[in-house]
Amino acid sequence: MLARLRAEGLTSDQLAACFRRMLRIREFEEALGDLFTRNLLGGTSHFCIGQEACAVGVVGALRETDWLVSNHRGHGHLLARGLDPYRVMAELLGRTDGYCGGRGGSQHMCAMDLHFLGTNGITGGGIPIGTGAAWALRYQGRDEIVVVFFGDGASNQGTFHESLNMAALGKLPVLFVCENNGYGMSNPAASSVAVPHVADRAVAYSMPGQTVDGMDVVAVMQATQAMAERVRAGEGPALLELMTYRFCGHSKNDPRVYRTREEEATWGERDCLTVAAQSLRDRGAAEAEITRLREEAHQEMAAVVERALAAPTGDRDHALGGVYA
Amino acid sequence: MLARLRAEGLTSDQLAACFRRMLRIREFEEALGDLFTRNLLGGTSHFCIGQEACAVGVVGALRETDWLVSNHRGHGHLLARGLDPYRVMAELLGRTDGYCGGRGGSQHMCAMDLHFLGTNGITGGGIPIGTGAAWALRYQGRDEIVVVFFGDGASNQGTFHESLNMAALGKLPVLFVCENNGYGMSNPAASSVAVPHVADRAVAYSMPGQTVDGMDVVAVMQATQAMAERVRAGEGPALLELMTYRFCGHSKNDPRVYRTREEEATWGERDCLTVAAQSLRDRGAAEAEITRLREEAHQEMAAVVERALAAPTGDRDHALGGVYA
Amino acid sequence: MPEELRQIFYSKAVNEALDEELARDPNVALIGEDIGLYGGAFGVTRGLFEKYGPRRIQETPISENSFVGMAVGAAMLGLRPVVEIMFMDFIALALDQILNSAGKLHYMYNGQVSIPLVVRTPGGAKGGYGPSHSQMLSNLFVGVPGIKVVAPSSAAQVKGLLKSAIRDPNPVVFIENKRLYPQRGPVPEGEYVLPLEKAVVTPGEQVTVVAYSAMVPICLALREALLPRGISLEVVDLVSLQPLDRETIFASVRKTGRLVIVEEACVTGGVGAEVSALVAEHCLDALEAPIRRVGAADVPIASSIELEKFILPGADDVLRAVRGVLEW
Amino acid sequence: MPEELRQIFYSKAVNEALDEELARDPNVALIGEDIGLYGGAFGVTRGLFEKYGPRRIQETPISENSFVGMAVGAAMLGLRPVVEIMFMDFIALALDQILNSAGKLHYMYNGQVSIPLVVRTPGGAKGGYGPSHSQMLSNLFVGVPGIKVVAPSSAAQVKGLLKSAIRDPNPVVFIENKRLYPQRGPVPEGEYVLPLEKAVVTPGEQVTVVAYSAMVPICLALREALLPRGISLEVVDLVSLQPLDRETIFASVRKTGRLVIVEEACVTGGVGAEVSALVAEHCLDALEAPIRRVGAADVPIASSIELEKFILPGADDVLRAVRGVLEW
Ligand SMILES: Cc1ncc(C[n+]2csc(CCOP(=O)(O)OP(=O)(O)O)c2C)c(N)n1
Ligand SMILES: Cc1ncc(C[n+]2csc(CCOP(=O)(O)OP(=O)(O)O)c2C)c(N)n1
Ligand SMILES: [Mg+2]
Ligand SMILES: [Mg+2]
Repeated sequence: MLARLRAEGLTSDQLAACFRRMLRIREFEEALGDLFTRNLLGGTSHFCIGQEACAVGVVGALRETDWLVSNHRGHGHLLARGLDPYRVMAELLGRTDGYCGGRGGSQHMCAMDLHFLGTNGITGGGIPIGTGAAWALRYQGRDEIVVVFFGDGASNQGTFHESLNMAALGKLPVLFVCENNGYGMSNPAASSVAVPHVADRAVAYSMPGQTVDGMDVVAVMQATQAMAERVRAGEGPALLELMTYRFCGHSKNDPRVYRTREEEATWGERDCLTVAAQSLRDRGAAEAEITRLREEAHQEMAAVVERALAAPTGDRDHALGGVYA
Repeated sequence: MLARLRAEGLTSDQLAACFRRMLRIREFEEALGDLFTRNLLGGTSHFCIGQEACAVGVVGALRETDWLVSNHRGHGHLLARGLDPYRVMAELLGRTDGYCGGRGGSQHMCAMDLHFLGTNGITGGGIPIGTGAAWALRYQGRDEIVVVFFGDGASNQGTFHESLNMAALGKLPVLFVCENNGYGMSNPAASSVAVPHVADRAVAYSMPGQTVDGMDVVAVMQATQAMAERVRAGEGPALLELMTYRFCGHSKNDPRVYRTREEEATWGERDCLTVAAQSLRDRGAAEAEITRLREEAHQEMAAVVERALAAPTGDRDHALGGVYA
Repeated sequence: MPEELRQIFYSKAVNEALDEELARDPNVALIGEDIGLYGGAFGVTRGLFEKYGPRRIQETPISENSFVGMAVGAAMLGLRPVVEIMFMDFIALALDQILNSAGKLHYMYNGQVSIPLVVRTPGGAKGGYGPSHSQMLSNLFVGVPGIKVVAPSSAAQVKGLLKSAIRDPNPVVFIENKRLYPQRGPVPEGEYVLPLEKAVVTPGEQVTVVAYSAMVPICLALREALLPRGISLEVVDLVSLQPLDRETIFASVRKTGRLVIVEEACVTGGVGAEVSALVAEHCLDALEAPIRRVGAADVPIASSIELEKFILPGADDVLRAVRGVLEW
Repeated sequence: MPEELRQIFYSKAVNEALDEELARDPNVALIGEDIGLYGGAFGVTRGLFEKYGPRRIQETPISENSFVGMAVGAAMLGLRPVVEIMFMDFIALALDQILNSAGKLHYMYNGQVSIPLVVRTPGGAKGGYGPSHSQMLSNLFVGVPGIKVVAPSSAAQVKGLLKSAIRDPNPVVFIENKRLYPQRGPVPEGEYVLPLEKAVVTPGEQVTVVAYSAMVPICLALREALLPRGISLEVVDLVSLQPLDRETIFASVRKTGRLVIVEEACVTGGVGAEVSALVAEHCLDALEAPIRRVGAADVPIASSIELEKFILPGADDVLRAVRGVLEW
């Protein structure tokens, strides 16, 4: 895991580690896209291509014991937390080696040993769950915090309001992280969120709100760390909004009629991987080193896919058992 | 009905009319309390004793064709809109003469001919309904507006957030009126609303929010009229918060352990009826005139109760029919 | 109906019904998530936004309970809102407004209002969508007074029934099906409506098979497959889950004496339980074998397609149940 | 049990169970609206706030869906939250978290977590509370996999069962009853628990009467009343609505051959439908008469007490059904 960010900024090694983790996520998603195209993956999946800096920056600024709650677009969060890409991939492919034995899949994946409380298929559904986890931590007198990831679209759900209000009243140790990628499915944030920024909603709960460039992993880490410290110190919850963009469609088969290719291209220039690579170069990394990292990530994922495709799926007992504890 | 409030303030006649309407509500509630004590009224009821200026001030500032949506504490809203006290009482007593033939009762009463869209037993449940009515009005190109009444407690429901957001996005002609009586049942607003004022939440929806003295019927009328004009002009929804107090318990049998008798006494000095009576005196009304108004209201209600108690209840067909249109 | 009917997708039939009703009645308005330019998660509303614009096709933020509540309020003022809930699983978020408002207002306001509201939503599994995107939650609405529940099984049905649902003065939960969307079927050109409360019988002799939604084509195919073997199933497509077309069900059971009920919802507490209970009350003497129910196993629907197959009911399960009641 | 048991209110029995479990297990925490100083809308939690303080007795704003969701999240981290939903009608607002989270997490996370959560809520009518405050919505949870549903009918039961529900590692919807709260019954002093999934039989010969919650005392009284007339009812108090104690139900029906099912929920789509369907599948041969169901009429529950009486099931309705199956 990444070392915690120190106030003065990231070391080159730390930045390289972030870059590697972001590459892993990108390669994972692209491998998935490939599996979809080859008709080897059923159901649906929401890729986070473009949003990797959010996942890596936020999770990198936390302690390993802090808890994560994710949403439907959770592969980045899972891998940022250090879940084994093979077991994540196996889960998506419905194999017993998957973190949930293939029962959960992309939108319902959990890794309790890594303090990952689950992705969530119900938009806004994870927000109260994370708030409740924070309630439990405070109840138990623990010094961990919870981070809840959700999107701009989810900030319109009643659960957002109810949960932020209750978290604020209870001064619960939870950091709400909104990845504002400009759209909820096809709905532009400007048409679904009645304020310029989701973070503007924080005042309605007397909590600090901040909007940060989600394409810059360093900015994300720094903002997260500052807020996480505040939250951990018992000063109550906070709302962090990361401005980002998904370069892919909402889910598979999305022709993206609701936005222009120009808009995509403009954001594309600020691809978090490009930004991070440039930062590395600025710190003197050789181009060859950057290329090597990219290739390593690519090869890692090729092996992951191969292994996961060969893994077995569950039997009837696995399908029908285990409903009650 | 009350004439519309002119910018320069209320005439003495208008003020007297407000006072009369507030007296009618107070007498109605006290008559109800009496019926409960005498075991003549089943179920539960939420009195608005202390909050009459909110109902009368808001409704008095509207056009008769504007639409009202109310909550569980709706008798004041019903009577302020000019519903026949006899038929309201009959409804509470479960008689066929009631506005809903006894099917609805206190929390589910509607008078479509008077553009009263219903009280509501689900806290926060009326907020989207009123918002939808406003959607329909805008859709149909009508110049009426909708006023939705709800309490401080209801402002914590997800529907508050979802509806205000959608109303703002659509610039819908709806005025949200929060009667902040300091408590949601036993829960102090300070422990359930994470901002000092419910109106502070308006910024989260880019709409104007204003907090007004809900014990002063003139202040309520003036604020309502200003906001209603804005809403009617198509500038989008607004949130008006009226600071008030219920002098009674939440519902019957509430020993009010959650607040002090001193607090009640302090608020009692600002009873909206006392405030209004004083205004009348300030404008030269004779004490005898004020006493006469009080007595008239009392007598009116005695007659209403007597008549309603004598009215018939529905038969089996009335109970079991009419589920589908 | 003419001999050669055009074949269109179930999803297209829904689209045509919406289109025609939007054209016919200016008070019909669609409301929901991503139903505009995007055309809905399953493409069902494609083209309507371009044709009718944002006033008639109202996009919403992700706020299910409140936009259903809004539709209720709008219906009180004379609109005929057609709400889309993107996946039936999400309807749980809006249950309050459906149960405590939509279904009650006409009655509790003593007839002062009616709520001509349609809540369209695709139930059922599409394959690998997982526990929160695959449920057939028909059971939630059976036993909610004041609500009609309809679950069409074919393109022709879905078009005629949706038009009727929109014209009906009552709230209708209109259950479409993700697996049916890409199935083609013959659909007449031009205007037609179908009665909301009428089950559809494909006649047979030995066993009554009651089914709805995506299970109907499976049962009809099984009927075809068994005919050469001398077993003839009478398939009763419920169409309406509330109210149930009791007379049609009873007539069929009285004729065959054997009943299998098939649904995609969990076996326990489903529509099948209600059908079975009605038969056990009203046609007990006609039964020559125990009533068998076929449905999803009482477990969440796993994401893995391989696991999903063990959970959802299929032709094999129906066949086994049919054998069961025949061999009794 | 000793001869002379103290008689306490059903509501007090709930209170004692909560008190004892709070004292026993530091991870038990109550969460809900007005459960603190106020003691809950029906006084059930009275005194607990004074004893255990705000950490253990967590008051919430009016935010049903989210505080149920919070309880789920807290359960994942080892708390044993006991949520109060003030009236069962409001549980519709929280259905999403119960259906899509609580009931699914243990399974879909492949056993990594369990959700030891209790959602306590009073169902049923108290007299004149009206359409949004009187419903018995037991039907919503039957057929939701992963959830247990319990509906105790007496003070002794409610205490022992609530303690078991709190200790159970699964989410339990615990249906109390507003009409039962002020009823007294004998309750043993001191610690005891009762099995969650066991129906309770009061033996008889001619007719099996299956009931739950507030309908049980009514059926037991009817049993007493009919004994002198030579009619003996076997009353099966379901106790658990999910899972159903099939063996007990079946054994009783096989013994009597006649079944009447009584519930306060709407007849259509209720627990009774499931009971009936199970019997029609597994004990058809034992039935000597059609199965009769008694429940609320399929209408919203009117506010007027006089109208309410026509809608809710009462002893007369049970008697009529019993006569019906006997005279068959
Ligand atoms: C309750 C619910 N409503 C709708 C959906 C369908 N849906 C899935 S993701 C999504 C958009 C979410 O937008 P946002 O929160 O901004 O996250 P993003 O997809 O942009 O990451 C929608 C509408 C859902 N899964 N759950
Ligand atoms: C969904 C729902 N939750 C809880 C209740 C119970 N309840 C009725 S009124 C009330 C308090 C409402 O507070 P507020 O909105 O401030 O209105 P007030 O009673 O103060 O006028 C509560 C908790 C309810 N009726 N509906
Ligand atoms: Mg987004
Ligand atoms: Mg209040």
